[in-house]
Amino acid sequence: MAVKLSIENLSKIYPTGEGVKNIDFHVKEGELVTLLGPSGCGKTTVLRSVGGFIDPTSGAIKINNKEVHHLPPEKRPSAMVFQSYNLWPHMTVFNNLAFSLKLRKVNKKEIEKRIEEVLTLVHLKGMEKKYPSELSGGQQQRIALARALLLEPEVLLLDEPFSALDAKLRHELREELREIQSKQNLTMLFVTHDQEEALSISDKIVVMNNGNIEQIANPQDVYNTPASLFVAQFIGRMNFVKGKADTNILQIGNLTYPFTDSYTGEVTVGIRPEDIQPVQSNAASIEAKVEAIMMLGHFAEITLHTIIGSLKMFVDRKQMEQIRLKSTIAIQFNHLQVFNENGEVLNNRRMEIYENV
Amino acid sequence: MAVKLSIENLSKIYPTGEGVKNIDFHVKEGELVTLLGPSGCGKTTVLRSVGGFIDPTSGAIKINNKEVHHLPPEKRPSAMVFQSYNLWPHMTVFNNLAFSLKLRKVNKKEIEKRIEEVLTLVHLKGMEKKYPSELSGGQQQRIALARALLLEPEVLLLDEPFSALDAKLRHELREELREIQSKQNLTMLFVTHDQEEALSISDKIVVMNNGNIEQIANPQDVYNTPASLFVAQFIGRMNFVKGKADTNILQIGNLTYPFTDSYTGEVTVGIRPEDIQPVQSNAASIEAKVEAIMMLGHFAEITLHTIIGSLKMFVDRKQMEQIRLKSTIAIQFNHLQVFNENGEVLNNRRMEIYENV
Amino acid sequence: MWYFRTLGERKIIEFIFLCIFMLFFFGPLLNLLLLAFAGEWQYPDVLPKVWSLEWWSFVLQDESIVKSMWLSFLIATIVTLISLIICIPAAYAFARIQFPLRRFFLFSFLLTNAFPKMGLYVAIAVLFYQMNLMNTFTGIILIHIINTLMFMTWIPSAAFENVHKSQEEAARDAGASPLRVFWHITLPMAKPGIIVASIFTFLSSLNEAEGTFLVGVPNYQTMPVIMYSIIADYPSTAGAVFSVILTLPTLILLFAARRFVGADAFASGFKMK
Amino acid sequence: ACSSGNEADASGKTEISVYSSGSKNVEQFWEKVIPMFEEEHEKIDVEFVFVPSGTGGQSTMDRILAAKESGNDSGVDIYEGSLEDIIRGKEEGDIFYPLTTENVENLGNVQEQNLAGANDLAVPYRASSVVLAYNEDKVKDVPDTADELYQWIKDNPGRFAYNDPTTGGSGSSFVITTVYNQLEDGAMNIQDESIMEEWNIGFDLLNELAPYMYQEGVYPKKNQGTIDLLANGEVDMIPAWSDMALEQKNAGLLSESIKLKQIDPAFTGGPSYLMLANNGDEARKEAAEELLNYVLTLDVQEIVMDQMYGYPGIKWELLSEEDQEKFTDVSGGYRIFNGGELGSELVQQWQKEVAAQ
Amino acid sequence: MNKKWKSAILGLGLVMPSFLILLVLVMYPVSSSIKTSFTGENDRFTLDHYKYIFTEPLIVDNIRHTLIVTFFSCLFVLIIAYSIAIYLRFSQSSIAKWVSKTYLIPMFIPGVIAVYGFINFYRDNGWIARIIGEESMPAIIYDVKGLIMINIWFNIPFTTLLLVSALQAIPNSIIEGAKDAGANILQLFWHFILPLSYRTMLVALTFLFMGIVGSFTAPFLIDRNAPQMLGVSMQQHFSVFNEIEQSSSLAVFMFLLCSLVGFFYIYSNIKGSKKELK
Ligand SMILES: Nc1ncnc2c1ncn2[C@@H]1O[C@H](COP(=O)(O)OP(=O)(O)OP(=O)(O)O)[C@@H](O)[C@H]1O
Ligand SMILES: Nc1ncnc2c1ncn2[C@@H]1O[C@H](COP(=O)(O)OP(=O)(O)OP(=O)(O)O)[C@@H](O)[C@H]1O
Ligand SMILES: [Mg+2]
Ligand SMILES: [Mg+2]
Repeated sequence: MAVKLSIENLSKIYPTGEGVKNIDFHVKEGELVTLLGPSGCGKTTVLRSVGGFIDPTSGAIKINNKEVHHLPPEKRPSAMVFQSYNLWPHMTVFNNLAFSLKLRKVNKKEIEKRIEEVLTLVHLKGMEKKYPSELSGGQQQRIALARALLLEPEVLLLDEPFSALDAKLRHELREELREIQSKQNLTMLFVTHDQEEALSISDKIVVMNNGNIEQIANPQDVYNTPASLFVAQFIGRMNFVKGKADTNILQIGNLTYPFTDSYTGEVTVGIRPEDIQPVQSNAASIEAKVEAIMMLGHFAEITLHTIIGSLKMFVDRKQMEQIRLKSTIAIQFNHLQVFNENGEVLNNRRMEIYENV
Repeated sequence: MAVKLSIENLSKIYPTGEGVKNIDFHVKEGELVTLLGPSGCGKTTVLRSVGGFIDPTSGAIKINNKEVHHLPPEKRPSAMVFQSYNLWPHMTVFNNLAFSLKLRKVNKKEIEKRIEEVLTLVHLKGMEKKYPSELSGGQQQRIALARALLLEPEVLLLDEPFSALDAKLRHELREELREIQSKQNLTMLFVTHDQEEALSISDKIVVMNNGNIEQIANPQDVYNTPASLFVAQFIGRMNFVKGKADTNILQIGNLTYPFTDSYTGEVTVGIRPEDIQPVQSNAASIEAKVEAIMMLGHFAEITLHTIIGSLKMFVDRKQMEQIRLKSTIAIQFNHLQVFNENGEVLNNRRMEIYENV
Repeated sequence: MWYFRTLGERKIIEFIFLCIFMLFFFGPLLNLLLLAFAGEWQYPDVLPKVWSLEWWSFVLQDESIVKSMWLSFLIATIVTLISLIICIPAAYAFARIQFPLRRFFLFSFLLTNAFPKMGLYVAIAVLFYQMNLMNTFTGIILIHIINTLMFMTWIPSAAFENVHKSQEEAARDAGASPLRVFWHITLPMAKPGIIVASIFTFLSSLNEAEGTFLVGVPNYQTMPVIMYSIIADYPSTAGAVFSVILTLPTLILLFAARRFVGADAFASGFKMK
Repeated sequence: ACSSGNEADASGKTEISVYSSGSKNVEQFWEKVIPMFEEEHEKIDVEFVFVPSGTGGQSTMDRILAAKESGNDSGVDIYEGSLEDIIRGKEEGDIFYPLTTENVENLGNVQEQNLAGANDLAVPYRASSVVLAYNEDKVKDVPDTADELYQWIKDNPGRFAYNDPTTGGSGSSFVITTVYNQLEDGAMNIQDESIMEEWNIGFDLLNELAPYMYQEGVYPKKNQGTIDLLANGEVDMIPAWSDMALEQKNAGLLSESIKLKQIDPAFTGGPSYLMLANNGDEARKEAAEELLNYVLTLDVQEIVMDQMYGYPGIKWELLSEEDQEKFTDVSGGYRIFNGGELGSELVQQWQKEVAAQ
Repeated sequence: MNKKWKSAILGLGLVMPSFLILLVLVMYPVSSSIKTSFTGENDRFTLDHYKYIFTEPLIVDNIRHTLIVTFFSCLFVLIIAYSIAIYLRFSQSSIAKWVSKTYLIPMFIPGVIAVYGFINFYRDNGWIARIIGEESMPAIIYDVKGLIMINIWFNIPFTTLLLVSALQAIPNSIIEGAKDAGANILQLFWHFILPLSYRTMLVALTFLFMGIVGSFTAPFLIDRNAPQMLGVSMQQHFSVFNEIEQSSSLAVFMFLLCSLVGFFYIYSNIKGSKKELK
């Protein structure tokens, strides 16, 4: 697939000194790339630079291999969907959609046809005459998406488009977006601070922190082999315990594990809640007291008290029924991820420790 | 445990004809009861009636067995935490907290001591001098909670207190609330439309729909044995397929299951995504094509296309790695829940069908 | 029981307050209305003894009065249009553009209210003599515009500010140039605020008397100017007829524009950033 | 562009303009006289400009003065003004043409006493005076002299009112006569400021009378203000302009029971003057002189009497018996206050000593 | 940098037309008025006119009178407007709807007419007196009472309008939270409503003050002859006594008073208090 959008060494420094530095990634045709990171990390800054609403301090933005960063927004082959206040409240849905077509002097018949098509696509046929204020939040975002689609953009930019909606609607629209994207083979750059959203819809995730890129990878890799402590913390739930590394041995409390890195010293060990497993007590297991059980639908989160600290464990419904509050159980760890004091990942892959048990 | 709050046959009909009818439940001392239901079902109406901000049309509200529904809010032994705009923006955190104490003429020393205590409880010591606008959303809600706690209410009322916060913060505060509640042995009535939230923090859930109570039960029972199609739909994810019941036989597509109800006719069968399992093809399994894989962290949602319709299946990370997009797999159902055409549950318990496979 | 009793009491108190409110605010106006139709109403009669339309026909037959009504409306329309043209760009600049001394310019409009009107008019009259603007149409328009500058800049400015940036950006994205965005998006969305300001401008021009008196007399006699001399020269009945005639258009305009004259559009104009 | 000079146009007509101010009756007067004049003088077109009474009366004078200063044509040919205007015009710019029997023949018919103040710069074409207006039904012992009047005021507290002398002539006439009644006969013609020292006797009297005035010392604004009080029965006696009172009586605005009377020594009164502004245009000057001459004809003078209820400008003996009869009530004559600037000094002192009492 | 310059020039360019009008028609006359007030005989600089207005008992009285009338008018207007605004904000009754529909009307009545109607209504044997009997009628017209009343009449709508919108911006949960905490009505007003709307109140007060201090028509027709409001006194000095310099210095003095109040307004506006709602 051809590269549609490439962002090369982009920097934008605000007068306050904040901003983004040396951002470098690309989006291929038909790909959905997500910018993920905590609030203030610079996601919007990157996205708006692509859209043309911010002048970057340095670097280049290319769409279809052509530089666009000197063009005003109206001349760029990109379209943007905002978090909110997307629609023009003084125009009906039809006119909201027709605006850009009219500017491009598309004829009336054609406009009507295209609008009907796109409304079908977003499941909102028959809403042409309504005003934005008469639509629900979810419907408004769908129309905003439709409006952006009508621009036939080379790259579709979305800045936390669903974050103002409630959980149920967010899930729904997320799926719909994915569907439309694959139907139309759209190229998208999507901004979110919600890791679940990013994991669920992206082809590729760009994890940002503090104006820098921390990792670029597909969702599974970001989840399974986070490139840094920050990524591990930010994406998915993870228990962190202190450990010690010494000549190929990893020590956590009184447990020892083989370790393929030559690093020596204090380490932080990350354990995902689903990688903790209740087992029959054995040499590789530790004792844990069940402090709390939080039912979360099809699985439950169990809070455990152990000698290496408080841990969260995910169990499914069947297992949950066997765990009693305040009882003591034995657990073992299926995966460990080890980080040094600077938050860098050791081994650059997670330790699979099934085999060693 | 003694009953702290009891709501007896409460009705509130607005001039528009909407409202709540015959609401009847109680909250025991130290219990956290959640009112759960879709938007507009009347949760807030019930809660505000307890707080004294709404005059109910009929019925009684008793706290500690004393009728309170003729008292103005300031005279009721309850305290309320709102969804947002909780804090008084013109007062510092200290003054926000001190206000009610000052009204009760607590002396200065004592005020300072109590505020320090409560701030420690909500992990915000040292924020006394800040103004609400200088706090993050999560911090604001913590202060709001602290303020309510200082009132030493018999019943603490919370109206979707976390819904304006983002997912991560919501999880965090949820746990904190639970912690504080058990520490202080608080009695709480909590309103939410987020089923996950309700499942995770409640001792008891009151599921409401359309101004009526649909089910009152603990979270596990609500999830496992929903009292109606509505509850099943609203809580947790569930696949619904058409089926036919006939003399102790349940027919779904070309699959048949034994059925302990004498009901005959069309039924709706609910299957939770986690109750669908990929298996080796066998007599009780059906074929399914993998349409989409959505990674959601420690588990994945698989969209399947089968002859009985489109189904969602949850699998854990290990299983996910073995499932390929567009491949065809065999699945079986571990649990079924059967509802008649009126949405009433048949058998009044879910069909366990492990055994039959 | 207790509840209903207090409800009743509160209703009664509310009703009494409403009566006082109505009496205070509309008693004098109602009195004028009665006077306008009174034929004979001598002290101490509580209501007119004889009703009559005598003064109405007197007033409506007087050509100069009818002419003054036209003049007033013409002036008000022109003043509104001109101040729209002059002030809207400034309002937009205040709302959207960062430029040096922005605050100074913004607050300088307060000056039109801070200096006593009479004193200002007198000083302006001296200026107008020098510029040969005395007793000219231009002079009147200018003196009316002074009164509207503040409303016309502040209220639309707040309205522009309330247009969300992303709505403008979405239009840029759709391919519209900045000027188009302003015309098709920003301006229509700020319309309610602009309409409120226009109504106020129109009405204040329609009701302006003192300044018009100073620079427009003798050739340009607007309704309120005539009203002054009517009050000076005629008995209350005639004055009342004039009052009714003069108030009517204002009230009609008010009710026609009711929809727009929301408290918010107006009030937000006075909270500056 | 400055105001259009009233050039003779192609048809050979000369256009002149008359600027007048005052009450409605003055306007009506001119609207009647001008067409009559134009009929007789086909070569002359008269533009009539009326300035209603109020704060704007000053403006025409200012305009002529300003035009003179800048060397422009003021556009004003004939200006109807007061004694003060004549003096001001003379002092500040010599803006009026001298008028004698040579250029205005009929000046010979004018009452001598009126000519005194004109300084050969104006035509005193009509006059009016302040008289006592009272309600016949209430006032039985009508005062004949000033002293009786003062006594009556004291005997009938709250039943007399004169208007604020800064706002209208009838009030200032009362003040002036009251002050000057205490001085020797010729004092009204003294323009020397030294006489101000002798005013105090008069002001003492005014102050003595103040508590017996309407509302213990309220002086309504404007001439009409006191007439309204009289009409409404709030007082029984006032000083009023003869023409105003007569006109309103005639229109039925003042009831039949209101009577007028001149006392002895009389209130002040005076002529209204027409001035000829110097615009340096000979043709217009001549045309204007023509009009001034016309105003003093018997025809016009009758209109003055019948419609304006004013005193004629020409000698009484030139009038018909019948006309002389009409004015017997009030023709006790009047005095002319010739103090110039002292007039405004007097009202200023009134403001300080009487109003502020 | 280039962009900054561009926006500066564009901004100034857009503001210029209206600002030029302001400059020529307001600032220039104001400054010439100020100059006049310092000009003595032979165009010499002098402070005499100010000495005059601060020593002449008449004017000093007038100043005191003006300040008193302004103070009480503002006070009453604020109290009444606050009550109405609170009522409109918190009551859902049909009476409240009526009030909210009508309270703006006085703002649209031309001043002369209102005064005229007022005089006819309250005069010694006006309508009220006819209804309640002349004996029980207090003196209202030609009295300070009447002046304050008409000031209230004129200014309530605008003030209420501003306050209503300020109160509407206070979320219900703030009020309810306070009630929950045990605050009674008075405490509610004092600790919540007032602090949360005082900035708007300041705005209203600024315009109230400016309007009342410089008013002319109402005090001219309704107030007693002395002491006078400064607006009337200024007009009198100008057109009756022909003392242009004195009237200019009066105007400048009133301007300074208004500037003082206007300064507080601008200051509080710029300060952008921390306590503002987010
Ligand atoms: N116009 C601006 N002027 C100065 N600093 C800015 C400006 N816009 C953003 N910043 C700063 O730049 C940084 C990045 O901002 P940006 O809006 O890109 O973050 P974000 O990742 O989109 O955050 P969020 O998730 O909250 O939207 C932040 O620290 C922000 O404070
Ligand atoms: N003041 C009111 N007047 C008229 N109808 C009202 C009023 N308040 C609520 N309702 C109606 O009563 C019903 C219940 O409202 P309520 O606010 O209790 O719902 P809710 O369950 O809290 O919803 P949400 O989750 O959206 O907060 C709704 O249909 C609503 O429209
Ligand atoms: Mg952002
Ligand atoms: Mg609710």
